[in-house]
Amino acid sequence: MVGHISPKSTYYAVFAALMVGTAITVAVAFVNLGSFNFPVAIGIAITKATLVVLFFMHAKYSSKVIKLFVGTAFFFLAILLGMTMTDVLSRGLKTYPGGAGGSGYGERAPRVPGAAPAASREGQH
Amino acid sequence: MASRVDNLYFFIVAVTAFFAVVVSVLVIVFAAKYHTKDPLAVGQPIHGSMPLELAWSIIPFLISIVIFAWAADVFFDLQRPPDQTIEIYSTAKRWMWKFQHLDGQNEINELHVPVGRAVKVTFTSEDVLHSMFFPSFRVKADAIPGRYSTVWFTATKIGEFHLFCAEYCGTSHSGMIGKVVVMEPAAYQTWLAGGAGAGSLSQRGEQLFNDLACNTCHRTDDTGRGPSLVNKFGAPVELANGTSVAVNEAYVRESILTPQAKLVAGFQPLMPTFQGLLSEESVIALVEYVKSLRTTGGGGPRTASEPSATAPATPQNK
Amino acid sequence: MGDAIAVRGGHGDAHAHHHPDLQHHFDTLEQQHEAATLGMWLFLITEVLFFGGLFLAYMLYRVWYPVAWAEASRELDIVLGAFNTAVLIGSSLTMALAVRAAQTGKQRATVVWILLTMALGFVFLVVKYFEYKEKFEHHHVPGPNFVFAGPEAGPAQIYFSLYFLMTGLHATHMIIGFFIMAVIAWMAHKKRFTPEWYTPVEITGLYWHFVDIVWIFLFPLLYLVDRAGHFA
Amino acid sequence: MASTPLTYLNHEHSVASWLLTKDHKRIGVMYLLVVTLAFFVGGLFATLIRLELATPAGDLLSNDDYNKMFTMHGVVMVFFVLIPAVPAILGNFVLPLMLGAKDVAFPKINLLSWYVFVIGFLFTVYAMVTGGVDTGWTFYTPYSSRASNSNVMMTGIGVFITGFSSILTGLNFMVTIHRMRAPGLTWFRLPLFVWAVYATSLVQILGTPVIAITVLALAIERGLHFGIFDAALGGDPVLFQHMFWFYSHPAVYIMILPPMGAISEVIACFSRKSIFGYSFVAFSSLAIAIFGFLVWAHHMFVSGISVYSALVFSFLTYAVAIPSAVKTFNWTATMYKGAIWLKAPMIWAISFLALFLVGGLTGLITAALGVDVHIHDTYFVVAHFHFIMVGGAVMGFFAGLHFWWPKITGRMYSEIWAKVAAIVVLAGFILTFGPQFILGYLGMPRRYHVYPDEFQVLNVLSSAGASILAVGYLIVGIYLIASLFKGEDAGANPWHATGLEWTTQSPPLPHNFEVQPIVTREAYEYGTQEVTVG
Repeated sequence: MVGHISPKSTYYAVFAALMVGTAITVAVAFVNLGSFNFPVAIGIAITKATLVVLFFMHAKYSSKVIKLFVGTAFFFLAILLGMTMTDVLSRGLKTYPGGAGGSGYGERAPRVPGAAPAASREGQH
Repeated sequence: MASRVDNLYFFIVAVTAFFAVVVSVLVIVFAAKYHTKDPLAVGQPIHGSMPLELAWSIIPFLISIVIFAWAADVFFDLQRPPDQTIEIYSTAKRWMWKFQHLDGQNEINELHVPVGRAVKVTFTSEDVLHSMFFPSFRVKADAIPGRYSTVWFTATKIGEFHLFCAEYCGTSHSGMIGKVVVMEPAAYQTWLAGGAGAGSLSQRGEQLFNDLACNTCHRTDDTGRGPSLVNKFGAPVELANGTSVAVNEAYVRESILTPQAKLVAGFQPLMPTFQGLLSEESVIALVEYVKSLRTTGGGGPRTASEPSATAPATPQNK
Repeated sequence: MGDAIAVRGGHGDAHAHHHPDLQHHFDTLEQQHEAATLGMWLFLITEVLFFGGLFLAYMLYRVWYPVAWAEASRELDIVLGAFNTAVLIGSSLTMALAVRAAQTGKQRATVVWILLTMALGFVFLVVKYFEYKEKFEHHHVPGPNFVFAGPEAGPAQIYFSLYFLMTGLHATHMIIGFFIMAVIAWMAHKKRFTPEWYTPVEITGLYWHFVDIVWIFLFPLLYLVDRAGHFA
Repeated sequence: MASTPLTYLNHEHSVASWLLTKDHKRIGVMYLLVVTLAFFVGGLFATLIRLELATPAGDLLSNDDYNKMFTMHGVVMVFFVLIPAVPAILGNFVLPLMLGAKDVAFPKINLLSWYVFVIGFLFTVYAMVTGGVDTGWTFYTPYSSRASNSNVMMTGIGVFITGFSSILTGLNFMVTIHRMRAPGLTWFRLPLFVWAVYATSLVQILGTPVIAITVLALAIERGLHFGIFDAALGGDPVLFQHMFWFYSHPAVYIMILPPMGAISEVIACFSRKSIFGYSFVAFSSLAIAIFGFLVWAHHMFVSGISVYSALVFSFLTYAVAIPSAVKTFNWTATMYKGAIWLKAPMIWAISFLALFLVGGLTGLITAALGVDVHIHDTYFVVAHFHFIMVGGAVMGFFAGLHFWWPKITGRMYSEIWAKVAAIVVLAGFILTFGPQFILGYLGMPRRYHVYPDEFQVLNVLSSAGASILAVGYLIVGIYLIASLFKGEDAGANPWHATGLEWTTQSPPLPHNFEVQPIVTREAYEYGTQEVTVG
């Protein structure tokens, strides 16, 4: 039943890569990349996590079922995060020209000055 | 709108009833026709049929697309108030609905509206979630603390109709009910004129504005320590952090309660917070006052009767 | 079931000479090992989604309140955070080597690597203790006594709520892992593991690596928000 | 047959032999006992609710007590009856038998699940007897975190703990199905119940941790005054709803998928032919489990989510309706040219079909955006989900229970009474929940203690139906218990069914099979040869 036995050098190499990744992520955090700081930090974290999963956790040498399940976990995590954010990020969007945004909640789109309602009020005077 | 919702509803009921009847009849017919008392009898070895599987996957899907599209169309119109509405504000609180009319009337658990005119209610909650539900007008939206929600409707019949709280809110949830009184336009005008001793909503807001000394910084010209608020509502404004934001009810509310969250460009973060010092109703009065500060369209307080003088009543049941 | 079901082997003689660690309802050690690792992976899937709920809250509020996130994050000590990251990665290495030692039948090495892993885990928790202590002293613990200067106090309190929930749950997982490893080390000491059967070491390893992965994400998310001063 | 053959029931007798058992069959029976108790408790709350609603005024209970009644009814029924009913009772009992395995993959963890479940239940019961909880089973913030002064914490802890039971059971079954199948039992020879349990386990594993963290966050917000959903700090109460429904919508599939699996077994058996479209029924279970995770915000169309998001979730909801429709059509087609043997399990299955049909189709109405604005949080929704959860899940559970009861106990129940009970339950159910659709469309909101007079007639009908329903359930309890003492010996395979569980004696041996079964044929091959053994 002996599973895959990786050489020790593999583990040391992965460890080194993880430490380098940590150093890079700290260093990059002090560089102003504008809105790219967050994606870069997450990208490095995902790379590091992938190394751990593949080599320390032997997923690379495991059965297809286990690989499938690892994928499943992150797929459903992505659904949880992604589909909730579709709501959160689109709440402020306007639903029609010049009108209320969202479903009438929170943010609203600007009313264009001089558009129909204002003009009609002018006619009052 | 109510009849559009009903039409859609009865359409879906008809479609689903059709499928329910077909399946039920088939089950009963099969059970009767192939019924046996011999426990060793064996049915015909039928394993399936690809054309049938495809048919009963694709046809229901197409039908549900039709339902989806129709329902989405109705939904968007339910979310979209017409340009000309009577604006009413409301605050939900355990366990009552407080309404503020532009002309200055306040009501609790009762809402007077004229027949045949679109009414838009903008509301928030002071405590927990509530939900403003007018079953007769087929509209509902949750009242959420810290946010403004809206519903709109056009009453087509004179009479009294239910107002319910539809989101569970504790002990007297089922007592958080009220009625909508739909009146003839003339009677409505009389009612409006009846109770406005304290002045209009924006006048009350102006009073607060002066009492709280907002006017020492927010002047009518740009000489104050804060930005002038004239003509600001409805337009985008540049913020100190370089972005811009639309000045709407939510933004005005946020700027009163947490002034430094979205600071206008060119101004110092000097304004104190009014979090916890103002009731939601006072905030609404201030919001309405800021809305009224405009030079186009005459300025001055808006009233419920104003739009009707210039715009035709909203067409019903479009 | 007539000819449908044939008799396979003697169920009885399979039991006659089986491995002492083979449970009765499995046919082979291999099947038992595969079942255990698959079970552990499934458990880790639930863990991903368990922390996932907090990541969701984190993501939403970070999008809404970038300034509060930037300001509150600067209250954390980046040196301690980075040090702990290195410690935990190191413990993952020692854990991987412990599994390898068990695979190759080196009993003493297994014990030593597990003890080393526990030691590193302990160091992590000690550092975490001092970080928490500092938060208490600065009134950065959410609740009635929370103090945070400036207009971002509200969202900053949400940040610290998430900080304590995320790191607290992570630390809880570490403490549980610490005790599991103590048992495993004792079993290894008693020479319970062989190259044929080292399943407990392997699944403990999977668990510990997962704890490491969670921290690999928590570190940049909590400590490294806007250190460059974009939202300063 | 020997006068007293060795069975899993009689090989040991002590209480400890039950409480420390690792036998999946005994654990299944122990779940049956606890769930029955919980069903009784939840039913008691339901009775009080329906009694109160017989009149418009709040004359039986105080408003706070009423609020606690519907909350505790929901909590008990959802977390302690519907979610464990079919997977933990029937799944535990028959799954290893169907696979030709000696036990589940992790028997100790299986026992642990039961204890975790009982501990969670005890916490919840403790919360109830020390004052109850009044947040609604949905625990919406900020009411649950700030306003309610009932036992929210204790109930939350109970639900949190029970969640782990559900996770461990799902995990156990999933590994069992992957690793413990008998030789020759390939994926496409599996009984459809196994497919359904597999899909359910997937939902349990992926969904339950999210409710666990949600409830935990809520408890910490309430207990330690953290702020995660707190609007006063700038938090989003709607986030709680997202997280809650990410689990709680798929949880509906935890409740309904295994009964669907049981129905597939029953309909194939009593039509005496292969299920129509085996692979479609099998994959529709997986499709429901996966698509079920994409639709949760249809509970939130008026909760303040964006209209675009609502659009997406509504569309996906229609997509998930299709696999359920496919199942229903396949069941109907299975009966075509069958040799239909109308025994009690089949009567229950047909009742399931009728009620599930209504429940599923009214789902199309609630998923329609424009209509849902009106019917959301009204009795229409209450009726809809009771048709799914009681009409579907509980009827399906009873169909399965009647099907496997002879296997579990080795005894036959009264056939006549079982049919009578099915009809009584069906009639009582329709009378209880049918009027609620109308009530809902007329605008009666849910969770109302007092209501306007005009709704009384329909409410009285509903309460009358509930009393018939209660009688129906009592009849079931009586004849099933009576069968234990007076029931005829069932024999190994009273229904002449296919499936490995019918090849061993009833009740089964302690280790299930005399010899390790090897499978050489497809599922539901009626007619190729007679399948009775012993």
